Amino acid sequence: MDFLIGHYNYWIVIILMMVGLYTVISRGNLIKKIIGLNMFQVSVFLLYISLSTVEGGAAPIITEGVEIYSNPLPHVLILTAIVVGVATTALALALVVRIKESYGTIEEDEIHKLDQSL
Amino acid sequence: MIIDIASWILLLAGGGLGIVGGIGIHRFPDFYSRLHATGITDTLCAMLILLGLGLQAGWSIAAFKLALIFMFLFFTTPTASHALANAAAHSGLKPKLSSNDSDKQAPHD
Amino acid sequence: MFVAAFLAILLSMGLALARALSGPTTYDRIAAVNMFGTKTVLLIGVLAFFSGRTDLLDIALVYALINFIGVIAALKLVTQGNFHASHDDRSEAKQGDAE
Amino acid sequence: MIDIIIDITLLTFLAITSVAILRMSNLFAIVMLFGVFSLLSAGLFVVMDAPDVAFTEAAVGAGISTVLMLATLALVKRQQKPHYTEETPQTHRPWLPLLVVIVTGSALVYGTWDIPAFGDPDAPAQTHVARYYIDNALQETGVPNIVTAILASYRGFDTLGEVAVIFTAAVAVLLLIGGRRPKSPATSKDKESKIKPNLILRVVAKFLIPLIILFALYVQFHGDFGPGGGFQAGVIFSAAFILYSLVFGLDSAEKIIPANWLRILAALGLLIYAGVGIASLLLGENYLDYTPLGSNQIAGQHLGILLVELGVGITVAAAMLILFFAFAGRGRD
Repeated sequence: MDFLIGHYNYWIVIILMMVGLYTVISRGNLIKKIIGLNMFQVSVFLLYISLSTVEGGAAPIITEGVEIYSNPLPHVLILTAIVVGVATTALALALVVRIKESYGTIEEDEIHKLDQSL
Repeated sequence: MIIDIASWILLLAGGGLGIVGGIGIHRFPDFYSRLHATGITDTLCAMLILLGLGLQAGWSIAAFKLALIFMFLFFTTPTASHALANAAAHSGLKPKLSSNDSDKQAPHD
Repeated sequence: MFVAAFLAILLSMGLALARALSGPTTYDRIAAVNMFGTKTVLLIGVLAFFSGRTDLLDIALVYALINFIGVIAALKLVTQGNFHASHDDRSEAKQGDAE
Repeated sequence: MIDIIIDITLLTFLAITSVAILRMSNLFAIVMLFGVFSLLSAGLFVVMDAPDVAFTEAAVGAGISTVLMLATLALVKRQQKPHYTEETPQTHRPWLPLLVVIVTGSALVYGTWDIPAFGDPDAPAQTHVARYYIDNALQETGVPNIVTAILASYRGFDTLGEVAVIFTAAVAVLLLIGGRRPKSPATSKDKESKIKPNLILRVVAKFLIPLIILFALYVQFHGDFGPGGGFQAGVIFSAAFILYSLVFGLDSAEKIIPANWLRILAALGLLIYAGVGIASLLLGENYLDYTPLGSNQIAGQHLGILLVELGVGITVAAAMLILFFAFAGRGRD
């Protein structure tokens, strides 16, 4: 039981990661692919934060009378990664908008067909 | 002590209302009745829980922040419900009036 | 006593999530997501007092605000079909939506 | 015990949501569910004692990225039938991807057997550099929020890079879809006044926006002592203007903050950050070592962190607004 509880986080992270990966490689819609990438990204965030947690620990803000803090380093890495993630997602979405404008579709297979017919 | 009990009662009442709203949004037959279930219970549930927490906080910065959250929720939840209902009504979504009306009127999905 | 509040909030979150997953109309989903957001705010609020770290209330505050913006944005897309609000587009989008 | 229950429940919700997103074909519903997904993950960050991360995820995931995705949907569905109502049926064969995913997933699950249990205080991740930060951050920088201390001081170089990435992404989005400015502001203004905007929404928005901006400033300058900092404040600040633009129309929002100001501001924030580094170079220390900026180490670090966070906040706020305006203004002509 302890093993189960102690590793539940990681297993869910792996499930999310795999669902994200599956969305990216199996779905043809470009927006859905981007959402899949984002799910993958969030699962990595969760993995980092899970690793940073310490049992009985507090948030890493120094306060009187608190001895155990969770690990602040992954927090820093993930905090910046989230904001960078949204910026890069926006870039991907902008590319989708441009693809839509030039091809008239955001389905991967239709884009391939259009490419081949040129 | 009395404050503690009062705050527990408020928390419990808020939680109970939350469940009621949850059941409402899950079980009611059409969008407007569902909105009715959530829109109303949500606001009161949030208010009761925040009040309960406020009693725990006493006069402190935490109580001030709770008051702010309270105020935001107090304004935003009904506004969002109103805007939603407004948008749904304008888009032609009809309330389900009798039981043999199906969900086919939904303009989306 | 916090435990009871937690469980109640989690339960109603689950019910709202079920509606967001199944919701036949778009508006159902938006309403469910809005309710889910409110419940998240409450969950974090209760958590802040449960763990005695009232700093966490800041996060609940952000949620209360951002959730509203998300709902308004979703509504705007559904009713107007674009984000720059000009009248012609609105009527056109409505016709499109009615199909 | 109860936090474990919350943790497990939220994680389960998260897994359910992700599978639902995978199976669903209505793009609009997917984006709404992705909003729920971010809310849930942010809730989890709170449960796992990472308030700063939760803060950022709350503001970014539930706010900005949902809004950007909705804006993209609005652009993508134009011309044809509304694209967010239907997705073309799947033509790929799902078996090969499924096999790949199952094999990879099993390998990863096998790997978890060696990971120390969740919350183990003796895990390798807790015993090395993290100890140093927790023990020394307050003495060396005078900032109680260790996350801010690491973000702005110990790992200042890394953060500079991240801010540069955000700036670059904003520039790239502008290059891709930033063009096509409105041609006739007069007519569009007439049109806008014709729309009957929701009165209640307008009043509530007018009341909320100053509070959001005030709160953003609080988050910006309170970041040394509590959860918060430049990244979060920047996002919240931009959220205020996004709300304004959603309720009152894009044109009126662009009147308040003209697009070229935003570009200047985005560059300015990055320049402030880099400038602090150069100032410390000129004062005879390493790049981004703030000690010589003040009379003693604590004062110098404090000033440096404050300036750097300010730079981050300005760039992030401007970049997010640039992104939003680029998406919202696309196709307006």
